[in-house]
Amino acid sequence: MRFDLSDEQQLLRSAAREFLTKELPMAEARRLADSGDPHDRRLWRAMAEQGWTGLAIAEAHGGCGLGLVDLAVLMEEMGRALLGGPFFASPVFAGTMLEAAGAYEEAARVASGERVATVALVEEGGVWEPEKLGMTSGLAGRKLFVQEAAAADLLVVAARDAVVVVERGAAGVEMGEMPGMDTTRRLSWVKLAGPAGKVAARGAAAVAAIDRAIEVATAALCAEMTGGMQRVQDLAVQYAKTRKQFGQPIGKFQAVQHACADMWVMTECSRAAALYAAYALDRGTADARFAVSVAKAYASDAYRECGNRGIQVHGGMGFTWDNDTHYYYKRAKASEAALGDANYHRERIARLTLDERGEGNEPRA
Amino acid sequence: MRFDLSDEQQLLRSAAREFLTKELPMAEARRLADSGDPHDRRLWRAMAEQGWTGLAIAEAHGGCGLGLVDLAVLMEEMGRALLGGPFFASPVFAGTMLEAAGAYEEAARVASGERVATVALVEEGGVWEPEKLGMTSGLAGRKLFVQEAAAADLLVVAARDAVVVVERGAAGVEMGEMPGMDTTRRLSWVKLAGPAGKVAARGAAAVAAIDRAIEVATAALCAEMTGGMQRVQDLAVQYAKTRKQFGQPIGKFQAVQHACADMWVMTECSRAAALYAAYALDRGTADARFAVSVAKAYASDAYRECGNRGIQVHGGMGFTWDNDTHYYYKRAKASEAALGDANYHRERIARLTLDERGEGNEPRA
Amino acid sequence: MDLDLTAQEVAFRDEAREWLAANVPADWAERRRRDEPMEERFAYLRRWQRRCFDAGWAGVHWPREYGGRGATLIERLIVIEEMARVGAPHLPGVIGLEMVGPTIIAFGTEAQKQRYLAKILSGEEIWCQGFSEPNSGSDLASLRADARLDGDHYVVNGQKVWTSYGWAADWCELLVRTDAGAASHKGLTCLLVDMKSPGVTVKPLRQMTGESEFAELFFENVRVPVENAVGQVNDGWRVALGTLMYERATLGAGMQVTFRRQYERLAEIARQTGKSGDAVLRQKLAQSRMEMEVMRLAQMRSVSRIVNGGVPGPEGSLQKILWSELNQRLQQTAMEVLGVYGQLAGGAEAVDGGQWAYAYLRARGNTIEAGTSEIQRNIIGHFVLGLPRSY
Amino acid sequence: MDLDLTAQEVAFRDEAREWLAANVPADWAERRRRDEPMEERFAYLRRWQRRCFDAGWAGVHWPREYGGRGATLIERLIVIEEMARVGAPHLPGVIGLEMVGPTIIAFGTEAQKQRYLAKILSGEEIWCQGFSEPNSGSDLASLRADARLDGDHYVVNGQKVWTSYGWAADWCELLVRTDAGAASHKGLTCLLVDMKSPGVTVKPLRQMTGESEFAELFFENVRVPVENAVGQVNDGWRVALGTLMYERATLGAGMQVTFRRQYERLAEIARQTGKSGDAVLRQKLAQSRMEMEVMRLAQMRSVSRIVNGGVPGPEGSLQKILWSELNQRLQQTAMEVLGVYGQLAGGAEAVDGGQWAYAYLRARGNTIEAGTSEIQRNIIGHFVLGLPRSY
Repeated sequence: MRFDLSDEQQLLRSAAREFLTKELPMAEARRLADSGDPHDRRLWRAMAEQGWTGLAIAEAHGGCGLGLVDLAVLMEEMGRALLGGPFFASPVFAGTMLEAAGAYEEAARVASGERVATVALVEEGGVWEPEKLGMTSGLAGRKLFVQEAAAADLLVVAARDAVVVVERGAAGVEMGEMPGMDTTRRLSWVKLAGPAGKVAARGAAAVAAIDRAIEVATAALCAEMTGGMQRVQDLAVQYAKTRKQFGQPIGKFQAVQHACADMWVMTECSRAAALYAAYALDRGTADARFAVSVAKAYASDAYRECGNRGIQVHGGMGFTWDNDTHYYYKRAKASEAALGDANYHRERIARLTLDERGEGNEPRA
Repeated sequence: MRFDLSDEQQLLRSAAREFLTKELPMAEARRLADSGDPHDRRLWRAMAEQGWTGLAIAEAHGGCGLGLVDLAVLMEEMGRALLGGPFFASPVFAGTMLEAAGAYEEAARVASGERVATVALVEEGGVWEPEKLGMTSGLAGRKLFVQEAAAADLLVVAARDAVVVVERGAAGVEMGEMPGMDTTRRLSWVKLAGPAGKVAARGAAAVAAIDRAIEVATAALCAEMTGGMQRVQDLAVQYAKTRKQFGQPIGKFQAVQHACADMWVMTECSRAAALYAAYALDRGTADARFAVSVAKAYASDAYRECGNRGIQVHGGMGFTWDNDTHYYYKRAKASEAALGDANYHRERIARLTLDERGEGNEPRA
Repeated sequence: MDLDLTAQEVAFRDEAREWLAANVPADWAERRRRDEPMEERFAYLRRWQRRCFDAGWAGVHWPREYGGRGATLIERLIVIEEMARVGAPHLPGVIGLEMVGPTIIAFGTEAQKQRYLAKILSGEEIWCQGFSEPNSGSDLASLRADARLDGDHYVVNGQKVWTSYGWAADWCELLVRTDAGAASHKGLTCLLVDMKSPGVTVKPLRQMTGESEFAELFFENVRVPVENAVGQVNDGWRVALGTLMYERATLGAGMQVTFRRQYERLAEIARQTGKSGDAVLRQKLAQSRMEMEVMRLAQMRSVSRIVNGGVPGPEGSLQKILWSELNQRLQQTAMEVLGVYGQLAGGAEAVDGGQWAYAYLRARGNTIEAGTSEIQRNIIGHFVLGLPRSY
Repeated sequence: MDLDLTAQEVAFRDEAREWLAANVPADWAERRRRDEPMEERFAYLRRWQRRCFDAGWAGVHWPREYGGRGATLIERLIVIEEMARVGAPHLPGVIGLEMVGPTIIAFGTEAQKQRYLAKILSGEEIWCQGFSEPNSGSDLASLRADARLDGDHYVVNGQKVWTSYGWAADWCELLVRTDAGAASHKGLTCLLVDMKSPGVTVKPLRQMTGESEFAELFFENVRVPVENAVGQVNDGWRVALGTLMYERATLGAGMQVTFRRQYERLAEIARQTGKSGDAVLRQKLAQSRMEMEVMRLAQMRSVSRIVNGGVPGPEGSLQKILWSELNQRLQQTAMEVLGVYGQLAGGAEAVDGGQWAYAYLRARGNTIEAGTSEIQRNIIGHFVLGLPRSY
């Protein structure tokens, strides 16, 4: 039994850490977040050259064919470095949906980084569960909270009865900004008036593809959130060691020190849960949905709470724009709301473990 | 504006504190709790002589005719001293119900302390809300969680359509123990097979009487709970000042000190809420039900949390039988569950403030 | 226990209510949501203070001889609450009205009273306070800005941070070290400093919300006349502490009304979106509503205690803890009610123009500003409960 | 990452499962709910340990040369989990099996190994540990029980508290001060003390649950042969610390399975009473279920780290925090599910014989025993995060 990274995964982590430290130092991540356009094309190409954009897409479909645990390792490093732009939207979410829907050609072009895609999923009122979607393959209506639509070449539209690929520039596609607090990933509304598109999957196959992509994206998001928590923790601990008040480093005061310890506990737990969610999806274990909900319910609360404590440990400094923590704090909120918040996933856990003798119910020893 | 005790109420408080310190020192309260019979007849007579058993019952009905704020003052002291037995069940709960139902003769005998009464309210499954009761004036079935039935002369039965007074010894009345963790007030089941009884009120009048008694008893219970919190806090603070570890009084460590500060905050808030609930019921303000739910929702969580922190501050000592805290902790649990827990009262607050423009909704300035 | 207002207080409240109904600018509700240059906003607010002042509603608690109405604490709270009830614009001279003015009244010379008080009331001169320093946040006694006597002037050097309205202020109540040899909280003096003095530099301090409510102040050889010391020289700690006590006692005053307004709006949104039928959100909303009520009651109790003979005590820490932590939970609950929409900072889809996202972020500062939650618990532990100092 | 058991581990698990299915006494489930004299209960449990021992299921992780199976950490956890899964009786010699035995194996002399180990395994001799003292709870290094050398014996005086199984033990691993002049955690020695020695008094320590799991031990001029020191003289801190590390690493092991069993039962009750339809309780139940899963995963990660080369580190504090705080929340949730019935300690109306009321009260000790939550956070802060010591 090995609940830990393989040697290759450890190499991947080191490489990612090294690359991101060099290519996306904090000052640069801040600059991108403040610039109004977090999608850095140069950085994108460099990541594509590393094979990252195709990491978890099968070799047969133009990717590297690594697993979801590898993807989680990478996402954690990206979350730590505050990488914004379309990485999550394109190879992770849209790429998975394209591949699952059998749109291999498009998946390959996303995997190579040549094209940027995004998923149009959420509808009016925040509806996003596949079975509740209103839009049909006719593609009439609005999709909301579409990530990095401005940077995307392709829209992968999740409809009630189909997965449809639409060129961003197609006639009948209109879009506009939805300014959110997290400026590392822009949000847009997309208005569709029956644009031409390629139906990648229909009916049950479409629902399955959307569902698969949601589960994978959720697990990847949890890994990314864990990386953010780690960074928030590191910043706070570092500050607690150096900032002095009343003649002591503030980290010597238990109120501060225990807040740091809480952050550590939450980060460790979130990491274990996110890694397991990725592993379970990868292996297709019976408890995979349960594992994803555990990871997202946990991370949704934990990332926000790490932010709360991280800012509090910094005192007034933590409330300034100059401090890095707020970028993570804002992303924590965006991530919390995306793909189901903690309340949503707790209810899903209840459905799996309380009502039926469900998949999360069998001891695995 | 005076959100504080009147001079008379302050005198009542001092007198109660003095009386209880002398007549019910902690060792005696513990002895009674451990004895299997917490109803001390000598103490009961002494309290009756003070006029306490008739405190809030109208002079015309044999009581002292003081208000509910006075009752709250007294209950807080009783909660602090860990007074058990039928005081809450008899003059507070049953007395109010008898008076509200127009059974003045019985109310007077309860007010004088001559007779001990208790309310039979709760039914199978924990049902207790007047509109959900199953028992009718025919008095067939079981009532559960009846407080100090063993000490009572009279059972005041809250039925769906009536308030009926039954002699404990009447034919068709059977009862048995329901051993609870709080041994300062015994619980019983009472099985009724149509015993003879006096119907004090019927129909809407009965429902109103039951309702009034529940509101008054709940407010009084919150005051009693506040007294318990105060005592738990006092014990913990005292211990934190004297117990040394690592060469320091443990209260110097922020983890311990802040736990004590939390207890203080909770006790202050609970006191304000309990006093106001009593005041609002006394004055019949439009927000009285809201005030009662605020007090009970707050106190239900706060008493338990004070207990949690109080025990934790004491470390291993707090987990021993020898330490006084556990008696309060157990009563906190019994009080939390009685007359609606925090979840119940929060839902009632939601009904009053969220759904309708209800009574809790109008600013009072 | 008697919570009714007296006939006189009712009359006073009705008067305030009537005046506010007739005078609160109709465009404020709309305008406050709009992005406008902060100077423009400030000029607008100044006009509002002037209008309040002309009608006698600025500094009602000040003694009549200094231009106030000599209002009781209750009356003062009535004004604060009535203003909050109708969502009136806030008074931009609040620091002067609530803190500096009362300090000058209590500690100032006759000449200082003549010079400063009237202009504080009218809003003609805006004040700020220079207390916190980069290395003296929670540990105020360790501050290092110093004033060296040079003839009939002090020469001030140092830096202050977290100065509310620092970017707008004409004057500053500045806490500086005048006796370097004295123990940490001795040897401090409060100076009244003209912000137009040479050597004063003001830098806006950008918060995580993107705004700059606060400023950093830099003092480089700033000359301040000796007669501008308020209170005794080297007695500045006592002068400043009185001010902070005042701050903690009144800061929460209008809040419960503001929270109530937010709650009502949130309840409305919840009803409109169907979220009010969600049992889980109902619990969280009710919890916040309960906390607001408890805060209101605890505050009435504190006020009652002060009215019945007493100055604000360390119990002010109770209010501080209640409003700051309540607001953080409330804003988180608002986010859960709004769901994915909560994060929107603007745009057509944002609820209420994005003010919920702003309120969520802004609330994060509540447990830090005006004394962190940790400091408040230290105060309660030490000064209320008598535990040993933990810091 | 690979969480599958190896073929060998699967075989081991199946063997354990099979044996347990055939051997777990059928009357235990019923019997554990019954009030019976603790001596009687204990004799029953001793028979159970003997049966396990005879079949090779006691101390599986001990080296073969000392009567164990030389099981790996994984195999050991498999046994713990399988036992918890079927709700097997616990082994009354757990202190000896999990802590004292491994300590003797690591630090003991050959003669000590010969004398003690076999009887620990079989349950013939029950052990306890005398570490905590009335004035040394969290601050273990300050302990005062002392041992004075007198010829070839130590003469021991002092008092110990919170000794699990103290009332049943034949032997005690006792931590005493042998060098009064040395710094706090130096000058301590671990002695193996026969509880039948003259001068040893045992007093049961009654907990708030009403039971006496623990005991106080009094030592008055108790003579202990010098050869009963385990490890080096004055090196007792290191010996004891190794034991405590072990405690923290294994204490949570069977717990997640036990919690799961409790959760399943609670879910069943919730379904039967209709409470499973209450959205608010669903959230709380799901939260507990999630915490159990997170604990299981965090534990697998720790175990994995130990297996892949390492001894249990301060990360054991993570497990301690998780299981203790999880259990307190779980038991509170159970109370909310049971409603007014939760408080019942017995009687016909009590759910599951009142064990939920017991579990609620018992959980309260979890954040205190085996190192308080505060101490665990100190350990994490200092040893994991490198913050200065806060105590």
